[in-house]
Amino acid sequence: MKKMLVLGALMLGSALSPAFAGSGPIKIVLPEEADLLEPCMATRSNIGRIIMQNVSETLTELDLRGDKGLMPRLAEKWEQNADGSWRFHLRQGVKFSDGTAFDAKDVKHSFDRIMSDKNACESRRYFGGMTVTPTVVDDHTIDFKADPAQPILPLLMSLVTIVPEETPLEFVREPVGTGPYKLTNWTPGQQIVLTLRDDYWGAKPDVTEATYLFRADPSVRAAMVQTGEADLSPSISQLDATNPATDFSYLDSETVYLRIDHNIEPLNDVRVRRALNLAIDRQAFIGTLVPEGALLATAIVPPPTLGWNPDVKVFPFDPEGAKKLLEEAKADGVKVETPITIIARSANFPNVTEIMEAIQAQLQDVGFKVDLKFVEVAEHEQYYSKPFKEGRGPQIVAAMHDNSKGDPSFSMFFKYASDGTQSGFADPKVDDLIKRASAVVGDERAKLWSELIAYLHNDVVADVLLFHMVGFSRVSERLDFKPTMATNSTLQLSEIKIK
Amino acid sequence: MADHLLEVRNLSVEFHTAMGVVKAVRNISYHLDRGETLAILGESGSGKSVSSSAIMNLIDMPPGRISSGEILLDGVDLLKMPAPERREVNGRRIAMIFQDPLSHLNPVYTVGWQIREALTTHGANAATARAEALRLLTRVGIPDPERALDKYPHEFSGGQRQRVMIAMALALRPDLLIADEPTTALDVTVQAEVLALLEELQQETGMAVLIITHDLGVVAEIADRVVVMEKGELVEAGTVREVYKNPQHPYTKKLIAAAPGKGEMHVPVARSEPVLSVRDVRKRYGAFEALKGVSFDLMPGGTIAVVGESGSGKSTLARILLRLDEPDGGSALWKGRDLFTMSPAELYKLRRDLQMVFQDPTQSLNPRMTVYQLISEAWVIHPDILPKPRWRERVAELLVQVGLAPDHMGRYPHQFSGGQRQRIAIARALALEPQLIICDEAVSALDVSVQAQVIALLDKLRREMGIAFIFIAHDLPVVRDFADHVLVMQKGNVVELGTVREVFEAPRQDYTRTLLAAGLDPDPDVQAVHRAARLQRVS
Amino acid sequence: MLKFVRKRAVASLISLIGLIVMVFFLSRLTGDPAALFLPVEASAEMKEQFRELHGLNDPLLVQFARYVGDVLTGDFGESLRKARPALDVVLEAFVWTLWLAVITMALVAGAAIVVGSLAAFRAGGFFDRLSSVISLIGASVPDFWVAIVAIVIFSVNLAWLPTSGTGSLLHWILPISVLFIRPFGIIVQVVRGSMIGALSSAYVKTARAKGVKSGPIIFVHALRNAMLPVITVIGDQAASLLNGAVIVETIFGFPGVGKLMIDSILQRDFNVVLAAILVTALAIFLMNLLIDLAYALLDPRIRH
Amino acid sequence: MTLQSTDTAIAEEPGFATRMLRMLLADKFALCAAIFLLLILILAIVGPSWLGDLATKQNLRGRNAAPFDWERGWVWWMGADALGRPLLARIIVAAQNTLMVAAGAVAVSAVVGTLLGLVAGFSSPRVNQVIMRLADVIMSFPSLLVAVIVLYILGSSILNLMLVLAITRIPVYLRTTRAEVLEIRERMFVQAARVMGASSKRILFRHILPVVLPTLTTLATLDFAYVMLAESALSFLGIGIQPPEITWGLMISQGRQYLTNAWWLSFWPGLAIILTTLSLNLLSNWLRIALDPVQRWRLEMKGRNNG
Repeated sequence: MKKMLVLGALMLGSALSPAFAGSGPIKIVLPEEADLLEPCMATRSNIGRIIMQNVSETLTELDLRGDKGLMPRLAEKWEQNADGSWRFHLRQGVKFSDGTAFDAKDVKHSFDRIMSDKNACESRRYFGGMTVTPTVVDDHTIDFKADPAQPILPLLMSLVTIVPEETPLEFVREPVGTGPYKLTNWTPGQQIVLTLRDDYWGAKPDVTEATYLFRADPSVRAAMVQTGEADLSPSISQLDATNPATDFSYLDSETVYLRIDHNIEPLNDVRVRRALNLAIDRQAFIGTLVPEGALLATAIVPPPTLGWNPDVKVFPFDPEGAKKLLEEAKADGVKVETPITIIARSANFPNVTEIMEAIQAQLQDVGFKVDLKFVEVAEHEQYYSKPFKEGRGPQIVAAMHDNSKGDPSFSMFFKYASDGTQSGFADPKVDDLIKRASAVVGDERAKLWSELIAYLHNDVVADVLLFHMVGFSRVSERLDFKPTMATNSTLQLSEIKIK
Repeated sequence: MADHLLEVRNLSVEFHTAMGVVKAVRNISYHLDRGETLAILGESGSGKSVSSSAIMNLIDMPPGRISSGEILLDGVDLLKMPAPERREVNGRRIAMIFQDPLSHLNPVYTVGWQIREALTTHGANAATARAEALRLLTRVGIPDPERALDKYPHEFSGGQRQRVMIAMALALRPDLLIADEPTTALDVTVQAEVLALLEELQQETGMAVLIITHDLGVVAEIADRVVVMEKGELVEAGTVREVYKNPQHPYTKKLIAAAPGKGEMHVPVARSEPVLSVRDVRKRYGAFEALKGVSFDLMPGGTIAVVGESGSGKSTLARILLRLDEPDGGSALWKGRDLFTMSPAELYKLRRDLQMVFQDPTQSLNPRMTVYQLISEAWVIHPDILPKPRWRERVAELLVQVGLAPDHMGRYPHQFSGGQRQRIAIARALALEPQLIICDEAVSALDVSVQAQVIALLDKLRREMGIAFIFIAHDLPVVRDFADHVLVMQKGNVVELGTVREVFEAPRQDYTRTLLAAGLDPDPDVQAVHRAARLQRVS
Repeated sequence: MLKFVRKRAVASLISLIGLIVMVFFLSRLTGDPAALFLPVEASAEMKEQFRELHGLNDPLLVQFARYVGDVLTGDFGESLRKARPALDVVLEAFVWTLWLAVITMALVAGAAIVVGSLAAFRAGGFFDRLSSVISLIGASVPDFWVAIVAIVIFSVNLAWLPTSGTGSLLHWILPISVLFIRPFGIIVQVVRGSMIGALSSAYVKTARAKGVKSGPIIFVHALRNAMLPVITVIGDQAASLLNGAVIVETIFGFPGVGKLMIDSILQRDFNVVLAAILVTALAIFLMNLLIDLAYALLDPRIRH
Repeated sequence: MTLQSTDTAIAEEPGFATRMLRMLLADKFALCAAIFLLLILILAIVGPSWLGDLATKQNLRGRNAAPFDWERGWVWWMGADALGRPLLARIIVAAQNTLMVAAGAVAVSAVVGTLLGLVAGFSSPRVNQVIMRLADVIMSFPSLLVAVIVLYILGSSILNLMLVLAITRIPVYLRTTRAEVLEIRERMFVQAARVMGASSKRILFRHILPVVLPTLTTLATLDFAYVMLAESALSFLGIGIQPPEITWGLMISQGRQYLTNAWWLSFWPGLAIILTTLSLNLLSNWLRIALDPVQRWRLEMKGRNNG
């Protein structure tokens, strides 16, 4: 009854008063509460989804909706100086939500703050292995000099949120930014409200106010949009995504793979690693345990990423071939009988237990001895990242990696370089390719990344790449919004239109 | 027809149990007039309380069922009355007081509240109820009645509680008061006072009293007429004097014969080396002095009775002699060794010599053990007494010795009657072949006829086995037939100590005399003399 | 009375200290918060610096001494995750839990006493059997299952109630109903047992002999006497609610202390865990004190 | 002097087992419960080796197959789970772990708690204080939190899970036992045993424990349900039993997300828990009477009448 009334009111509202159509408040329900709203932590998805580009803006912005590549945001344009440093020309007339004006000193402070040891800003991680020095040229111009030179520095700047220079180095709880919204209410545990600013420099979005709610249970989130308690839930369960009018799947930037520890027999043998790949019937998962729309992965980064290689083909499902490879290896004295442990993280992604159980079964079918072990996040991290435990047995770590940044450099070093924290092997050619690719731009960069992807997949057989996952969102019919790969980490309110 | 205030006609009540239908009361009839006191005399299981429960509508149905009969109150059959009307009769026209007033008063409400409730339930308003409650408490002789109204039942003594119950019952001046064993748990002196109060009030209000009792003395003291019940049947009726002097039914005869205090008194055993010599035993519980220096000697094979009212310290004495409680001073030489300074190992050996029989066999026998287990436990604890293969044989012997059958050893305590249970408890004590048995009110909870049997058994054991006894009791007549010495205690002091003849025939102390006078004699003529004497002393 | 309270306070203080020691060291054995706060790609230096920043590199005993010192001055430390005082975080959440527990227990106690008493009054009757079976089933159904089914039925299909969250009184109905089930089943059984004893007691017989009606006999005479064991169980159940109804809070998005505690230990936010334990333990201590007072209030025999 | 009419004594006392069996036959509800529990117990023992393969054999094409399809084999009658594994077979196989965790936790907590309670109730005030404070600490430690912390430290295995659940339940038995001991040790038959010279140990185990036992049995059966549900709640939070091990609790928790479109996934294991607890309750009610010599006749009479 009540539902009908609400529906009726909605229809009346849209039919009779077109003046209201097009703007208004919305409610968004998210799975995990933001425990902080600290701008320099905005690269963490539960925080970024709320404040990134809504409250705190960056100098540049990567377009994941279209194919415009890197776009200007607070920087109007940028160029590389002769000495390899980058010069950013800043937008003028921009005001922070506290009323102060935005200038180059704010950019420098924002960067210094991220690099400070007085806090634990997580965006600092993108600047590991380099020294970056910002120099204020004038109020609206700033230079960034990186050593070694960084061809993708403008891309990195899409991860640096700008705060006023008065911001203390310690974490703040009231983010101040230049974005179209400001934080107007934060009741921990219940809701966060962002309200549209009148003095925003850019185009005025439809959404006048966004209330964020948090529910851990996916079916509750889906139910909330259905009952009108919320307008948008960026992530619901595949099982609940049954209404084509409101439920959309989208390729999120998550890639599921099995990281192999090459250091321990029998996983040090390439035939064994190839057998692992051939034994798994990836296609059988799609539409069953993994939602329709997910892609079979051939690289750790999803297709829109620079250098993604269309020529690399997914390993076929070939149990016979796998068995043969195992026999060969066994004939050469490789101890293929050694039990291999697959370590997976509970609740890492939907159906993780079922998927892992299925993979275990498939590997066992071709003759592997496989144990499956589920651990919680902190313990998983100990298996996933270096230093690895001494005296361990052969291990495979099931993990999910997220790269929506458009460039493989955010993944390749960590996952494959000899020094990479999650790398299971050391290969000089891989190291060399990563180093070379990181130092160049443009087509050259793309070519080198492609080469690396093919080499890892076909020759090293570095790991078992599984799926680029899709997420499901439920969007109220009064909204016009299609989630994208970016939705995982950024949810720009300005992209949401109200019908 | 309607001459009688109450007339019970052909009443039969049965209870449905899993063992089948039990006929609690079979076809009984009696009547009662205004101003009259009728006693229903019977032992446990005789059904003496069932008819009164039927009158008060207190029988749970099911499992109970009134299968026939009528209960006429002023000619109107209560059993045919509609429920609300029937409830109005309770409290207003018929009131009831019970044995054990502590559990029959609601522990969580003040006595004032409970008396007022009796009034307000039947329509009185709050203010008059309060005034009336105060008047009633004053009338039944509660000291400081104003403050007593706001006290809780546990703050009164046993006798006062029964007075409160009486006040509550008489609140609406009922035509009939049913008193179910109203004085059973009370000390003799208090019992006399409560019965006197009942009589006074009866004279004041002209009500009829139906008193249910197992005690011939109470009947002799208060009743005009008596009906005797046995196993659900009314076996004899008549005036008190008729029934006592000229009982017709064998059961009545047996009952009257069993009344204690008429046998030969014992001649004390010759003085010799005492087996137990108690000197100046003291015990305090906080500020309360339970024992203020008790001394006595016990000869081998002798029996000393410790007599006193509640709070006199007699049970404390027993517990201390058995080291269930530690004394604060004094000594108790057992064959020359002080019990109080014994080490645990010595104490363990002592346990064989010193045994105890408790008041309530229902509680002192572990309900989850068979008779065999209960008795043979003695030998589990003291394995050197008897080798295991002989246990069964010996248990059988002991059972025969205490008057039970050997094939009872597989049963559990609840399958026996109260007297049989006490025999089991005695057999258990005998299993250790003790030289002294302390009986703490060992026969008080038993029916008169059973009491006599158990005492006879104890007497036999003493004669045959030379066991010495310390026999604790609140009841003087019981002691008279069994003990050779009597020790009278009051508030932790020894008031009088002498041979049984000395104490009963020439008491030296006032307190002893009071005790003796307060005791009720089953002979209505003797009791009338006692009563006259008592009244004289009071005035 | 005061002496009694003081004695209880000392005993509770000892327990509380034991609790802190246990939680402090045990929780620290569960792993390094740096690994969880920072992304997997974070460098070793970053993690090192994070630990340094939060004093996690000191020996455990030093950390413990510092913590105890701070707590004695009323400082419960900062939440690692939320960058605000742990005590504030906990108190905020605790208020919700407190209300949830108080309202639920009040309803449960009221309903269970009435149902249990009536079941006892006609023990073995139809109502008695029905209430037994229902309470037993109630006590053996997983609460998350009930919660989700309730949302599907009452919020989605019938649209009578909001699915989750806070805001209006309507929001409380589902969480309370789900929390209601299990303690209700348990307390009904206790009330029933206790009332059967009380109704067969001698003073009830007296009341019947006085002509008191069934209503007052059950609810005035017997009930007050039967309440002592019932109150003990109510206390136990309330304590477990005060410790947080993790599942219900999680599903209904209720910002209570149970979910906070579990989330905090998942994130190794030790200060919040400790503060939460302290606050709830203190609350449970106070509640036990209230229960003892209730004993004394109900039963004059206990008053001294 | 005459003995009661019960003298027509049972010439020969039947053995303990026969007597229990007779009493069981006298109570229809308890009989059904016992049969059901026996069945579960047998399934728990033979289940994994008998149906283990069938229960883990995946069939992604037969995911969430609906129940009551009589055409298929009996293991499919309850439908299939998200990996197309027959639910009935999985429930049977899961019985082992479920019962192991629940029975183990209940047994450990009951034994430890009862022993501590006996000691606390019967020894010096100081020992009593120490034990009671310990119980307080455990009581005020939220049980799910204890579980999470301990499982994080020790890792999530069946044994650890059992231990954790046991720890959190110890105070329940401890406090109950202690309270009862304090009351029972004042009873006359305990005094009587002391007068006979019985040692404290004998009094505790021979006289006090048997009286406390019925209460503890009832408590333990109720706890059985509690432990199964707690285990399920831990699975819900993702820290309970980890696949490929299965328990009923885990099955409910895994089936939860399919509630709206495949109710049977969580319904059947839930039903298994409910039926098991109901049976345990019925059986414990019966056992309480059967073990109490004072009450036993109710059953024996009924049995005789029936027979």
